[in-house]
Amino acid sequence: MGNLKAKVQEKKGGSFNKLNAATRRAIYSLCILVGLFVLFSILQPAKFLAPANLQNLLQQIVTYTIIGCGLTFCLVCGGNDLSAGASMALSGIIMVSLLMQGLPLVVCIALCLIMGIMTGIMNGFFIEILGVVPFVATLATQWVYRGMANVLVNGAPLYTTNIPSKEIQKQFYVLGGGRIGGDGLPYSVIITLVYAVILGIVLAKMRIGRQIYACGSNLEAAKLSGINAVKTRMFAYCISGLSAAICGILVASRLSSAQPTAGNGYEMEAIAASVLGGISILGGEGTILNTVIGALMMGVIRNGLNLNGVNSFWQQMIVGIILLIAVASQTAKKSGDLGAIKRFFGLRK
Amino acid sequence: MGNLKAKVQEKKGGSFNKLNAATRRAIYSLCILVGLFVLFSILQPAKFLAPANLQNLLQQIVTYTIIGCGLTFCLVCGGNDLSAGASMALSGIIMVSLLMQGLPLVVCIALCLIMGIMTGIMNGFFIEILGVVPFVATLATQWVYRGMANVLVNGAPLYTTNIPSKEIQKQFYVLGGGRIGGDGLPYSVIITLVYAVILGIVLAKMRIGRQIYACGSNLEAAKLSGINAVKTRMFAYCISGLSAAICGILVASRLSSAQPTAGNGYEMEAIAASVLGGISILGGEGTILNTVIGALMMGVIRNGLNLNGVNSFWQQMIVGIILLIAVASQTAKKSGDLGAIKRFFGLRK
Amino acid sequence: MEQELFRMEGISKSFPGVKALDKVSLSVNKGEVLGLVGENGAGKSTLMKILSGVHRADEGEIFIEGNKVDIDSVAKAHELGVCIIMQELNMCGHLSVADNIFIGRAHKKGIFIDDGKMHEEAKKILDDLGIELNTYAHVGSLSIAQQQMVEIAKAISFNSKILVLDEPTATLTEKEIDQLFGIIRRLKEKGVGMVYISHRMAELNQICERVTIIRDGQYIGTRNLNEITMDQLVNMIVGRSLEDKYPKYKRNIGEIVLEARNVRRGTKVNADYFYVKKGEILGISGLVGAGRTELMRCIFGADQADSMELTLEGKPIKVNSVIQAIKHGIGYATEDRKRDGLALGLDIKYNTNMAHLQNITRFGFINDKEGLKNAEKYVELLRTKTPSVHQLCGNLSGGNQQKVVLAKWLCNDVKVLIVDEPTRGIDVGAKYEVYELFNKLSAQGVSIIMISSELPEILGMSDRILVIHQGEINGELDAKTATQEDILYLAAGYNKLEGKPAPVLSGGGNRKGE
Amino acid sequence: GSQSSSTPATTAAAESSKGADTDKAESKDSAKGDTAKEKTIYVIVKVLGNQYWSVLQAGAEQAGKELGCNVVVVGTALESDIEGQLTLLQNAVSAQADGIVIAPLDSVSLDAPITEAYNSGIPVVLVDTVIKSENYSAALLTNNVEAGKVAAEEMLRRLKDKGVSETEDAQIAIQVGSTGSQTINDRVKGFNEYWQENAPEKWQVLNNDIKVNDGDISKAVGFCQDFITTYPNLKAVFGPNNGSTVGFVTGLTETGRTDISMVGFDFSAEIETMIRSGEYDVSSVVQRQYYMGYDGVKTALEMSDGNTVREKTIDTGVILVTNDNVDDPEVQSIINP
Ligand SMILES: Nc1ncnc2c1ncn2[C@@H]1O[C@H](COP(=O)(O)OP(=O)(O)OP(=O)(O)O)[C@@H](O)[C@H]1O
Ligand SMILES: Nc1ncnc2c1ncn2[C@@H]1O[C@H](COP(=O)(O)OP(=O)(O)OP(=O)(O)O)[C@@H](O)[C@H]1O
Ligand SMILES: [Mg+2]
Ligand SMILES: [Mg+2]
Repeated sequence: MGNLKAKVQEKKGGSFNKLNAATRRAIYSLCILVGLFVLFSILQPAKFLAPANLQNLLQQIVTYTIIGCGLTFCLVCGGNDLSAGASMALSGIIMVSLLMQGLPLVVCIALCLIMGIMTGIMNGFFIEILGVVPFVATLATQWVYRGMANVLVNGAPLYTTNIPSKEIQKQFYVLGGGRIGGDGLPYSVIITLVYAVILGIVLAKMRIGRQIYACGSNLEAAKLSGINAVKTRMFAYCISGLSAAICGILVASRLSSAQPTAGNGYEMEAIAASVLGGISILGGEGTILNTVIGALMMGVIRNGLNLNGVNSFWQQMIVGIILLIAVASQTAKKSGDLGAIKRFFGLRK
Repeated sequence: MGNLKAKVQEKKGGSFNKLNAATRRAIYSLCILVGLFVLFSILQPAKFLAPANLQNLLQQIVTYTIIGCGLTFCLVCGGNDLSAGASMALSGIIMVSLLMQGLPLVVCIALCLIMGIMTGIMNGFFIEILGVVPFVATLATQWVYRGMANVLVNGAPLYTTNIPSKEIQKQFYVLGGGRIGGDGLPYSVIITLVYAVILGIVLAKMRIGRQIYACGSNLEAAKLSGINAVKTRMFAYCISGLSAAICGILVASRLSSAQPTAGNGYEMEAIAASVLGGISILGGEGTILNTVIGALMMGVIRNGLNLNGVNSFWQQMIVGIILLIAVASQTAKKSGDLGAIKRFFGLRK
Repeated sequence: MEQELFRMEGISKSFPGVKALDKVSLSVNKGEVLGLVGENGAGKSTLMKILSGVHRADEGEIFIEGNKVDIDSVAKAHELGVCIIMQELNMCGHLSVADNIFIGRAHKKGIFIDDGKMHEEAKKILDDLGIELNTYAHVGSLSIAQQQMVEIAKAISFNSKILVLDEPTATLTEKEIDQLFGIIRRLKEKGVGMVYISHRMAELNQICERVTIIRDGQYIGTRNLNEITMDQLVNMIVGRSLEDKYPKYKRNIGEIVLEARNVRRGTKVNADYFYVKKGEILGISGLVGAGRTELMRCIFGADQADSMELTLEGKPIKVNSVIQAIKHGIGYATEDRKRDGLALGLDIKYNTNMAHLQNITRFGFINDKEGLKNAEKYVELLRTKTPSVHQLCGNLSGGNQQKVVLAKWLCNDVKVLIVDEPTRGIDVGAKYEVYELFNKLSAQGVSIIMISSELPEILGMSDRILVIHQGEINGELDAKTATQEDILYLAAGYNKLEGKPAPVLSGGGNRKGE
Repeated sequence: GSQSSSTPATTAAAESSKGADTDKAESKDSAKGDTAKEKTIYVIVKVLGNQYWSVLQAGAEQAGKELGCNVVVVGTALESDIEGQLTLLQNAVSAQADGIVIAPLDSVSLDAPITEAYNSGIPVVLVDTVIKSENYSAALLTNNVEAGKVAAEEMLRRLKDKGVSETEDAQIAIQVGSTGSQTINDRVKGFNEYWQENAPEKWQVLNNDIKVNDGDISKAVGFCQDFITTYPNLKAVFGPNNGSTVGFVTGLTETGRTDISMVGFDFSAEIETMIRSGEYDVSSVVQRQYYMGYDGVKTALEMSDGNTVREKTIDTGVILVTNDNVDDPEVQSIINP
């Protein structure tokens, strides 16, 4: 009897419950995403579904996606990186200054990416070696990197028009501003996609990725299982720094200028996107797919609201409310029922 | 032999090590604070030690201290409140709009403080009842509150010059802008001091304070001991909301206007100040004294650098670096040695 | 005169995917200690959590002194005089001992907390229980055993009429267990009704008259202990009979594998010399807080020793980190699975493979199939009770979690396996399996160093026993001839008081020559 | 636009003799160094790290170099941080600066503190924005409401030149850098005032859908894209600050929409490229912020020596830069000082 019941129960839970929490949330977010997509398609069919608009939409989420993917590594390993936005600005400035020195494009990109990784190492050093809490350490380095970006250029933007070779200037522009066939999909979207796929594979299929999950789930246990936690988490911060650098390059390229104030608050947007997609900020859960879905959601919401003529103030509120609702309902899904809410509203004792 | 050794070792550790970590860090921060104070006194004796400057310094840290004290409650109970800055802006706007309706000052203040507490309840609702992680929930409510502040006034500041009664206009200005005897200590400093003392006593000496520590130290244990964790943590968020409201009133009063963009990023500054003073962002540790010391440090650094003609870019960097060094050395102090650093730099295998 | 204190009737409880309890009943009389036994995952803790307001039952009723009650929160349970000592420690590490004892109900003077009074009261309670602790000490700085004693003091301080003890002795050593039993007997006289959960049959015999047995969430029966034999009881628990509690194999002990000299770390560890041979089980005994865990953490590289010389199979080795230790074939199953043993948010498959990701990696990529095979193999081998290897470890019962911890090291081809309290919280059936496993491993030539606070286990399983006292090795005993008294004598350091030298076996005596 | 001729002229004079003057100034300075300490002028801009203010900063620093005084440039990180600017001002007073040049973030909120500083005897020169009261030593500023009107006038002219009929539906989109900024609000206000009076009824400014980009240019480009998608009759865009203008510039350039007119503010490399290309129908309202910085420091320095100013308030005016006049010497002297 008891056994039978147990079996029935198991059936009822179904295969959805067997998935891990992040996957479940990813599916859930995907549903919301599709819902939003359909909603906006109905509200503004001609405008929203226009290929040009969809391309714009993708281009608009490039920054959040790239920074978000990097941040996902930090979040999954139980850390955080509030310095990503500042690190992005610093990278952009270094990129353009290097180009202005007349160095070849590839060399500049390589140096700039290394610089991004260095900012990650710096974060990792304070967090892993000196034991500062990630939130605090990266808040401090945020200020340091932002300060450095400003000091380097004395607060003024650098323009790519000052690059000596017009050839390089044009090549550089193509990275972030070019489109396939001139007006097709932007290259930056493709770069983002490729980058996300690579990071996704690293996180899901490679040993270092597995180690990142272990560190995020139980650091002590990971250490005692012979995982080099310092190296692992350092790697995560480096990925975040690298992502910020890539983002910095793309943005500088597209805008033909490097602004020391660029990327302000992007880390928060990226974290919000990741969380929307189902990444747990407490570590140990979630994949790059979650982040990409979250970034898409963010993009669809913003774009859709813009197309419907909703002004910035209302947008800010609406995005906040959607974030709250989405995350709250994900949590409720996890805990299996909405008992807490019902109890709160006195619907249930 | 072994026993003897143990005793000697214990003596060496001395009573300093017996103090709890936060107190130890408070003492340590106090030393840094005194050091900085002496440093700036030597560099700019006439300017830095001028009574007017010291009064200014205190006035400058009013916002961080008040918001920081509220945030301390959240941090100690293991939470966080990123919405404090936005909630401050919202409170300021509500305060001035109420005054513009011609309501008496005391009524407006009371309503505004209630509003502040409401923002705390809202945060608490999402965190405690719906189970959203504090970082995410308060990031989202930050956007919501900021959006509300903007929507209410359509993005434009409200000026107190529009308050119908000139009498109330003057009275209101005194709150944040007035000084004892016209040019003595600002009233806002005294309000801050009184508020900090009250919160300090609540946290250290009242049962709710002890429960906040318990929740921050081990939530599960606290719950299993029959503590109403939801109520306790809700209380902490309310205190944070209340602090933001007080801060909003004082700032609106001092600036004679309520700006929807006010307080942007103040929560980060306040967190940085708390951490500088030795509050653990992981919960369970620290007192209001830590926060006050931290806020003073922040104030002395900023003021001192300004007096020495350091430009803003460098200031940003320097504050970041000091935060990093202070927190890193606190951590190292705690772990008892600098072994990790030495090992990192190859000084020790 | 037997007067019923409380009764639970037809209690059922399901968790997603698991039916933890199915119509279980039990009753306790005034002044009685009822034993509650069953295999790992039988549902003992769940049942008691329902009684104490942590979980709510799906169906069933609870009566206290004949009145039906609805226990919907821990606070309500306290109100009704029900108190529980949880299986897992639940302490606020940042707070003082007194604060923890009176957590949420500190003494007040007006609206403020009366700290003086609170510490005074706490001191009184601790003194009453014969526990020596500074009430101002931060609980985080205490050893697990000391924390457990604080937990007990806290439960006692409620003066409740119903007290549940969920494996309270798992982290205690003999001396503290005796102390605890003294306390229990005193409470019994006061008419307090208690439920006592333990996997140690000997303890049940000492303090319980009746035991209730549950298996797989089902009620099996309640028996008077003096009416059934131990074999019958074990039979009821596991549903099968076990021949011998400690399956002794004829061990084939070979050459010395691991030798350690001058292992020192601060004041906690101060070991001059010890070794372990191929295929041998070396028991490490001592009072709680003697420094056994710390010593082994040094050997494993988890803590940095001030000085340490290790020799593996005759060659000197350096172990500065866990990674190096693992590379040399040393494994270490920790004592606190919740804190540092398992990634509770990840599944069994992941945890099983966590310590040997390297071996299932090709070109940096993980071979998931191999990992799956591994996990399934050990789930079967250790009879871990779980719906699948994809179950999150956080959802397993304590004992099943411990099995996963062991599996993690077993699949990692170790030469020396250090196990710290390997059977803590494991039921008799599983224990037997673990012991058999140890025997099998030693037959394969693996050396096992086993830290245990359970004296019968140490005596039953080991070949040699080292006794640690205040961080020093205070003697070595031959398990075949040693008695519990011998071990306790050394563990308490009486030989030092009496000026006698520590016993040294001939096998270890030739260390100068090596 | 309205321009005053006095200040630019004097500065231009200083400019032309710069090369010769520098050595002299330095020798004078070293001679002075024996008797009096080098003077310190605090320059408090609105936000640091942005194109507009960095030009003002450059002007101020150049003045410091040429006139031999120590110039400390400070500013807030966010345009919203009025309290932060107040702190900077207080600290400059505490530092016993010989003169303060400040661009107030808000004319009401900074009134009291600036009055306080002014009353303490330190010369306070306002740049860019005035305060409510008269308690300052001198002011070099742009009348932003007027500047907004100039922009509106220019836009109307361009739309008419392009042949947009008065009965045709036309939409004009606006995005701004921040909401609390008085400068921006004034420009939008001026723009709307002029528009209301002079524009055909069918030509509608999208005042209900003003987007705020927080000075983030990537965001600004996104807004531009979405404006283009949303409003089929979008005929023109107006960017009342540099970041928004650059956002429009990039968005229009990327989509190649030469049919949409743009009037922006300030002059940076992107705008210059677009204007020079000649394909796009664009112009930009440019202020003389370099001279505000330069002359601000100069005025403050003179006043600290006890000199007085001829005129207390000087509207430095704005100039409209288009494809036609971009190479005029007068324009060049402003955009490439
Ligand atoms: N919170 C939970 N979520 C899901 N399943 C749970 C939960 N708590 C317990 N279970 C399951 O319920 C069953 C009973 O667990 P319980 O902890 O009561 O066992 P136990 O008898 O105390 O075992 P042990 O002796 O190992 O402590 C187990 O199968 C366990 O996996
Ligand atoms: N991280 C630590 N900080 C301070 N003291 C510690 C720490 N870890 C252990 N101790 C103390 O060191 C002593 C030895 O602890 P250890 O855990 O090694 O003992 P043990 O014999 O293994 O006991 P147990 O039976 O609890 O495992 C104890 O008194 C304990 O309180
Ligand atoms: Mg149990
Ligand atoms: Mg131990």
